[in-house]
Amino acid sequence: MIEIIDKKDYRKITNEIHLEFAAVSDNESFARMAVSAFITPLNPTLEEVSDVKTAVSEAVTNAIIHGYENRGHVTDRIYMNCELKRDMLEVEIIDRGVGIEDIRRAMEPLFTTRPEMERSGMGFAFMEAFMDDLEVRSEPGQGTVVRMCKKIGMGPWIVGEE
Amino acid sequence: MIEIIDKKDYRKITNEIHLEFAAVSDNESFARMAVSAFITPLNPTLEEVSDVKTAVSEAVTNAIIHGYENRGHVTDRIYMNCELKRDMLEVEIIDRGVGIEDIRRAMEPLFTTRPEMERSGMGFAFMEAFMDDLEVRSEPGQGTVVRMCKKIGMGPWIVGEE
Amino acid sequence: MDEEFRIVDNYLMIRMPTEIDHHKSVNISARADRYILSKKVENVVFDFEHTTFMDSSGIGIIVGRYKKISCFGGKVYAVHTDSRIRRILLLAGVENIVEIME
Amino acid sequence: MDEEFRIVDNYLMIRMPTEIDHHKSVNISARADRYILSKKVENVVFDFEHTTFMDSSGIGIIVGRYKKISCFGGKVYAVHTDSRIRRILLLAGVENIVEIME
Ligand SMILES: Nc1ncnc2c1ncn2[C@@H]1O[C@H](COP(=O)(O)OP(=O)(O)O)[C@@H](O)[C@H]1O
Ligand SMILES: Nc1ncnc2c1ncn2[C@@H]1O[C@H](COP(=O)(O)OP(=O)(O)O)[C@@H](O)[C@H]1O
Repeated sequence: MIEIIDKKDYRKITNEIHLEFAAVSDNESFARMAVSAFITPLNPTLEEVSDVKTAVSEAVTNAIIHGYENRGHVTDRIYMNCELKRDMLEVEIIDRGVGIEDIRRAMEPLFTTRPEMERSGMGFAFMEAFMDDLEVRSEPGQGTVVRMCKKIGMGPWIVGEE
Repeated sequence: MIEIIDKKDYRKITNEIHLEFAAVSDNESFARMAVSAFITPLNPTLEEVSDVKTAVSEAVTNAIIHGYENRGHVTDRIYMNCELKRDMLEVEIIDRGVGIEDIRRAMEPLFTTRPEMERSGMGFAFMEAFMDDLEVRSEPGQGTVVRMCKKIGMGPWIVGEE
Repeated sequence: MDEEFRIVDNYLMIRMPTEIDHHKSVNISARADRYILSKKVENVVFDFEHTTFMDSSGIGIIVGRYKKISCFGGKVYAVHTDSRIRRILLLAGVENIVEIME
Repeated sequence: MDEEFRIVDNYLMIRMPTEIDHHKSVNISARADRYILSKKVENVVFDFEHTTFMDSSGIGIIVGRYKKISCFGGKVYAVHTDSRIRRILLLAGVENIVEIME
């Protein structure tokens, strides 16, 4: 942890939070509220807040039900790191769960290993659609890191498409 | 960190989050939102939510302006640990700032070392008034730990006094 | 008790919650299925009037109910959808199985 | 621009924000003092109609303004206070220096 932090260029970072929370489904809404509170000072549009909340919800849900196999142990941990470089939000969601064998296949729309849990296979597709950038790293047996970026506060210059 | 966590009795803990955030004043409202999102599943009364938000706001503000002397560095960190044992909330707010010389004096109502910043000296008094229990540990030069507890979700059984 | 679930003719009307995520979806699907199995329900109407947040778990609820009733000729509707909900339904490509209404 | 600050006769009316904490208080105090110094303001009215959260930083704003105007015989008022705001004002013991109104 310390090493990673020390390598960062803190002249560019305007705010940063690290969250660690239990992999229980109550915390899906907690994570959404936290990220939305974090970007509030940037004066985001409602659309931007929804986009970020949706993407975070997908990644945290995946960590809970896929990474930690939906077992609901309080000792299973999810880490969420949020960082602002001016108006650029970066969110990282990390679990130490089962990991992903074939990342490319996992990211295909409609692909899911949990059809019996009514997963739609659209989680990664939504993260891609709602954020500017998505990066997934994983190691079977080690866990998964999802990194997403989005420019916030485009405000009145961009008119939302219907 | 690991040692402390391993000593806990996780049969009693129903949820737990750890937050680490920059000691900048934008994060005062972030910390309030986070703790309020954390207790939401307990179905707290509006009064209880306000009480907890106020107490957390006081402790986090103190860490920012007293602990880290209001310098606003992103690398100065505040740690907030929230834990639920059924309906019992425990919140810890920790800084690695200047610490407190005389804790008893600091906790007296109206005592403040920052009158020029218009501090009222009521921070600790409010934490005591709004939470069930308050504990302050500090070491000059090392930092400060504020630990607060409150039972949540008394719901309809307790009628709020005016 | 179940005021979020109402039966009108052979339609099951489900008032969806403010926030629809995985945590909430488990409960909604289980309750809906109890109605679908026990009562004479042919069609399901999801009412999004009060919904301000939905992630892909909502898609799972809709597709799951569709699978349960479509083999008997039943239909699935999504009503009171705002632009956000519609965007999510379209992104997931479910417009062929759900009738989407504003 | 300064629609939160209005002058009526020699009263400065301040519409307090939704959430009053240390982050917000610095700005409110500074702006209020500009009016107190430059305009002919004798009294200050804090309007809490839109306020849903206040911590002890709010006490600092009120006491600070009181100190600036009381020596010239000015008074401080708190209006549209809900039970929560009143509880905080009473806890801080400022009822002798502020006239508190619902
Ligand atoms: N954090 C994770 N840990 C392990 N496997 C994951 C994780 N996230 C996603 N996966 C795998 O990728 C698949 C596709 O994920 P996603 O697109 O979010 O769809 P869904 O969650 O609906 O299955 C999942 O079914 C699962 O097999
Ligand atoms: N986290 C902290 N680090 C260092 N000093 C602190 C901290 N919290 C409180 N103090 C000291 O205790 C005093 C009283 O605190 P408090 O009752 O909250 O009133 P106020 O914040 O209005 O000064 C402060 O003025 C400060 O000197």
